[in-house]
Amino acid sequence: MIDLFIALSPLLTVGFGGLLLMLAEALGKPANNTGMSPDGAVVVDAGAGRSEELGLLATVILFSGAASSMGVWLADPATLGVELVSPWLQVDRYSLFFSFILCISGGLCTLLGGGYLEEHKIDRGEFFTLVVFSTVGAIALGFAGDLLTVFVALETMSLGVYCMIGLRRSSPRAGEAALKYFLLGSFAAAIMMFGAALLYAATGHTDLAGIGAFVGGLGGEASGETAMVIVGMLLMLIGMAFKISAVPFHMWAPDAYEGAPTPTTSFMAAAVKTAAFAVLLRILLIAFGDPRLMSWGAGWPPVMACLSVLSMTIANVIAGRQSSVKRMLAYSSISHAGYLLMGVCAAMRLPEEASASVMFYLAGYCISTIGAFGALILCGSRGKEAVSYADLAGIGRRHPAAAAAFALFVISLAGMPPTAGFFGKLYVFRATIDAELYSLAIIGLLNSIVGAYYYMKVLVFMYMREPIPGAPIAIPMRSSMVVSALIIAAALVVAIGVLPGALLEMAAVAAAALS
Amino acid sequence: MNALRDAGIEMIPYLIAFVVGYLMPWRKEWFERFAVGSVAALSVAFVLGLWPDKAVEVAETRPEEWGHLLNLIVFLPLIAAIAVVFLPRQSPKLLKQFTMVVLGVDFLASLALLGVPMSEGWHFQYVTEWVPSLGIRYHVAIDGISVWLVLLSTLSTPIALHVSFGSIKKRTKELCFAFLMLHGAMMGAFVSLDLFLFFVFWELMLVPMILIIGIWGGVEKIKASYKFFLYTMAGSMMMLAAILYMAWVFHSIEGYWTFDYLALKRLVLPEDAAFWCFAGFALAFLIKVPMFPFHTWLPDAHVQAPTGGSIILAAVLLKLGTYGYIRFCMGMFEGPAWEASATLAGVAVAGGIFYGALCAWKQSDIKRLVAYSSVAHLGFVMLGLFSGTHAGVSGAIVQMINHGISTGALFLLVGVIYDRRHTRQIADFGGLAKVMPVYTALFVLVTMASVGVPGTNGFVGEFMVIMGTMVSDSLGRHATPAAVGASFGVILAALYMLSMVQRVFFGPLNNPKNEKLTDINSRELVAVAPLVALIFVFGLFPNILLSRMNDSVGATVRHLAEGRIAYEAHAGATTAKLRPKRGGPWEAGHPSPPQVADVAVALNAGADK
Amino acid sequence: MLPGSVVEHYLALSGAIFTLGAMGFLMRRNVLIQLMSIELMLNAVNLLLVSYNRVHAGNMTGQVFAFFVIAVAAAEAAVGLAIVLSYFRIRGTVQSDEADSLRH
Amino acid sequence: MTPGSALFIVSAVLCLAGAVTTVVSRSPVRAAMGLLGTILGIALLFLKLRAEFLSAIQLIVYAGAVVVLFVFVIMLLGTDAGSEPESEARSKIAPPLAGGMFLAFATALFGLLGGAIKTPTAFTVPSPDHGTIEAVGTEMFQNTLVPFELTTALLIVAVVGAIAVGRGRQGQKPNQRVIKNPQDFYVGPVMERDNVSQPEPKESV
Repeated sequence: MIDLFIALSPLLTVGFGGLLLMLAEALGKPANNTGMSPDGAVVVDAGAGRSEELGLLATVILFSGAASSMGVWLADPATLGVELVSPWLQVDRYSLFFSFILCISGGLCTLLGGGYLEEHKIDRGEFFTLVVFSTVGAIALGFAGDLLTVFVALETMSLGVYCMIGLRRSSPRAGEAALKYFLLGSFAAAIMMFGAALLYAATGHTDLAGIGAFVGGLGGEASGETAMVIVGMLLMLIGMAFKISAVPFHMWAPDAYEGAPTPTTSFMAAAVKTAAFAVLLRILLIAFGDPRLMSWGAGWPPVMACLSVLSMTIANVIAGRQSSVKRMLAYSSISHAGYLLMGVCAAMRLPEEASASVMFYLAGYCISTIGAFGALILCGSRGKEAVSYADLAGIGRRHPAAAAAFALFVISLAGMPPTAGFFGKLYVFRATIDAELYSLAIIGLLNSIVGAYYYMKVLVFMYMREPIPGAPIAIPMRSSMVVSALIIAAALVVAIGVLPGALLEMAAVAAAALS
Repeated sequence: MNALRDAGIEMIPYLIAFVVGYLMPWRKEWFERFAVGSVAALSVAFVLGLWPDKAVEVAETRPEEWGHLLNLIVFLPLIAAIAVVFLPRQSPKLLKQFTMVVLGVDFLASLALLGVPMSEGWHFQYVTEWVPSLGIRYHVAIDGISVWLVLLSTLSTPIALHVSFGSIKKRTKELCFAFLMLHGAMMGAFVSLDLFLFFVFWELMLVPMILIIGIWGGVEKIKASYKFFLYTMAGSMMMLAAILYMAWVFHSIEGYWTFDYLALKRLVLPEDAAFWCFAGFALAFLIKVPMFPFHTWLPDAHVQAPTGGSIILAAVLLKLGTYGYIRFCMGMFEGPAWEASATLAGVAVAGGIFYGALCAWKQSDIKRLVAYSSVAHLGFVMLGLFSGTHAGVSGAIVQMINHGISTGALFLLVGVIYDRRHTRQIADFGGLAKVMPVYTALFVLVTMASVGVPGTNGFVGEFMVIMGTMVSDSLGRHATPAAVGASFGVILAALYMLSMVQRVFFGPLNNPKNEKLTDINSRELVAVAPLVALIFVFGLFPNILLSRMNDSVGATVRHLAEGRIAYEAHAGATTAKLRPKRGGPWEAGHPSPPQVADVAVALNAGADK
Repeated sequence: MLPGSVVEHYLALSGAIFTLGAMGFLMRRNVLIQLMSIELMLNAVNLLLVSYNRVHAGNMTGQVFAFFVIAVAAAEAAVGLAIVLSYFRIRGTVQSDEADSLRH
Repeated sequence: MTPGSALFIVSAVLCLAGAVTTVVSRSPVRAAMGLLGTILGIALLFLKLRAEFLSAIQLIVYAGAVVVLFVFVIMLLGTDAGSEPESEARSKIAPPLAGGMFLAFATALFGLLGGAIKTPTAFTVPSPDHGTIEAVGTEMFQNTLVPFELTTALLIVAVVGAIAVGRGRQGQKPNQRVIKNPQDFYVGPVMERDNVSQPEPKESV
């Protein structure tokens, strides 16, 4: 039994840490920061004005979650009596890899939040509780081996994110973003649940392995069960496509990303997407891993290929035309979903190599995108966020360190050496080519040229343009927490970019645990 | 006691990193310095801990060559670039001195490469594992071809930077960073024998170069840097696809991953695949050269770039395209390269030599004129390569070096008058010989070299290219027309260069603004002197170049012919095959299959136990 | 076949409710009604789960699943209404197509 | 017609009528009542499907909590919130288009399903305790304990989040500063060109 607790320690650490955080928030000094609500009542926010210490505590909690994931990884989860929680939670190296990435991403986001919330006067402790519990949901999503757990975990993660967006209650944009994201997110969840219900109806199973076994046992001829499985799968995929914001189910993403407080945006772009890909790969390979469903004929690969091509192309084209950097990064994250889906497609022929490539890509992408948003945070201050390209003009001289960090992360997102993004892209493209999906790979490569254009635009504005004299510009903020998040992220991006061997091998081992 | 001593020895890298970090003149407080030092030590620990420990034995080590020399040449600038980030931007003098010292050391180190005769086979080879699970190795070596390009770069970069320090006063820190990074990346690209490593360095050059164009460039700098970036990116993406495809084919035949040039060179692909892979590589290199339809980025980039950037661009960066064509296109796709050479030679003559020359003639901007003359000169280089003969290829390489020297010098000299007059229009000048006699003399000299007057270096290369083209097998019946066309190109070059010189330096001094111009100063003279000296050295004693490259060129031409025969014997096949190992010095360092084919499988097997 | 005697009738009914809910979500612009449409869709899911639990009657998976769906739906409704409330306070409307300030 | 069939027909009509009401009615209150109808119909069907416990839960949680919450919010916003005619919608084409597309999509899917199902599936005879509180409770606390425990996290998030978002407006306005001279914030040596207005580089902020 104690083994089991050790095996589940990433989840438990973060979960109980979250409770601890709530206690710290409630029992700490009363807020020194009161505001008046419209009807004159004094509104006291729990944990207000203490975002630095709470943020630090949340970061410690999440990083210890990452550490315990590593610990369980090294201890070999298979020996830890995990069959007790199977199939609800599959504690294997696949899920531990994801819980590691998710905890690191969450920890970086809370670090960003610690600096951001105070600077922009929304320093409220709930943010950190929400991040921590959303991360619990995300980790559980990575662990989930049963549709039931998938839903509970997915909703835990999503509800937290909806609220994190709406946290800035005075801002109409944040309210709108929260509303849009909430509506479309719940709609997607409902569609996915209907798909899951159909799968249950056809197979009588909710655990992924059981569904997979049932599908494998289906006869060749068209039967009611086959049709129900296919329709259920389609509805599930549509729901997942919403969560990973693949075109044409991406409408919510740019608005939600732009309206949300930037630390939330980075959490959405990194952790939510990573967790969604974790569960997507597991569902596709375990439940729909039957060769008949992994074919171009009737299975999921053509759907994924369409989503991938659409996501890359449309998002890249639109991203190039944005005037807001935050929105550009939102579209860029959609296009990255496209590259990742390309790797998912390749899993039809090479499950292990392709899923390893997707996992590696996700690790690099998470860190780079959080770093990019973090650098964007650092470029603004005191209610004036740096959002547009014009705000970045001359940052290379106003705040060289922020500009250098931003440049590094943007280069990583563009997939150029010596960064993590480069190896991620290389690995995904290699998997695609190995799976003989040449045209998909060529489309991807052409897209990365288009992508390079708008990433370079950031460099151009930071280093080559000057702000218009007299125009209101965003003053770079000072925050040791944001800076430390950037230092960690930059170190990781460069380390993975120069010596990717260790992480590559981890991804390969984790992917092997999936099948 | 012994254990203590060993531990002490192991601590040395960390201690050095800590001390260097601590001494960085960045912050004043001791604890900030301490933190920087600790971070430096930690990063060393990180690198040492993550580096795969399975070093590969090089097949044949030459006792007289120091294996780490190339590593030093490549990584000294790169590490220095990182160090520049931590130097204070408030003291430009320190930055300049630091950078110049690093580049000087790099140049001296590269001179040591001349210390050994460039006999058959790879020299100064160094191989180690980099990313074992993807089969990526760190494999560097030089031969008689790349040694000259390395030397050309180590010479050009300090000159370009010296010139830049004269004219650029703002943002010195970024300038030093960009130049060091660019230099290291170029060095790396010239010496890599692992396709992946080559690609990494190839991409690494991009960002510093666009920074150089975009930050310190002219009015249209941003457009020019976009253009440069997107063109290069487009080419390199296609090259990446081809590299990945070839690695995969090799894996499916041999069962292990490698990106090694020597291994992938052995692949004989079926016709379609070979053509598309060749096209992917050729596109990347021809854009970089640049050859006719893809040359449109070059005039913009040259005109907008600061003088130092133009020198680097002309002298070294373009050479990466031609070098890549020799090494990778001709080295790995002998069949398609042979088949395409007649067509491409036609393009090189008509689109490069003729069209470039005619465009140059029409220009009113001196720098633009020189840029188009580059297109014409590189047409010669490409023609020599397409000829596939010993004389043609040697001539092309000689011409590469010469173009680097003489066009670099031309850009430098154009920069000199631009700094004084802030215009480059030919019409704004006239009769400069009267006020700037030394400058005029130098300019005329360099023009002579560029035109290819006998006795200067330009003559040797062009002559050999034309000779080689004349007898070329690969061009077949197109050989003679191509050679004749190229000869006309030489005449055209004389026409446009000399008419420019005539209009700028001779005739009446009728623009009053030009009357006060000062002659070339000592800083500029120091920069241009080595180039002018080299013009004569290589013009009078071309054997310095030819003797060292002889064996390598011979091997290139020989392998090209052999590979074509293997390719034609394989015609009609639908699957790829692997040519047997040739053996001998040119395959020293060929990767061997790892103990267990797939690392993931190996690790899994370990996990199951 | 009498109505309700085979499970396909339930499938059809549940599909109809689901489709109605989804169309309501897509066609209406009142956020409250969109939320209610989502609740309809979730109810369709529940019906499907519970009815097919009578086909796969060996265990109670379907019913337990439906129980969790109800729990999730309740939590979602609470959060959703909080967001709607907050949005209404700022904008004074619950029309979702007026939420367009982000595009400009 | 057996009593069971009659019950199915009645509940099905109730469900569909409720759903249609929800979807088409202008007034949110009426829509909420429609939702209530659907919920009641489904609770009846649950009874017929031998899911007594779920039927009760459906009534308690959905009818008793969710719908009441809706009505409560509608009252809080004012009964006419959102009930004004929707004619001022920004785009008249997009909603019907989306709805029509979904209808076509759903028709295709369910048509596919209906076409593929050749023989109807009859219900199996369940064990006597199918759907009782004991059976569901046993299942839930023995087999599905893990998701059940996960639900705690869900509920915590929902509570914290709903409070965080739904509470009153925040008081402060962001303090914004307009900077006239960007050169104030430059680090490092300021070049002649920048120096026109400002002789000395200053610390930023």
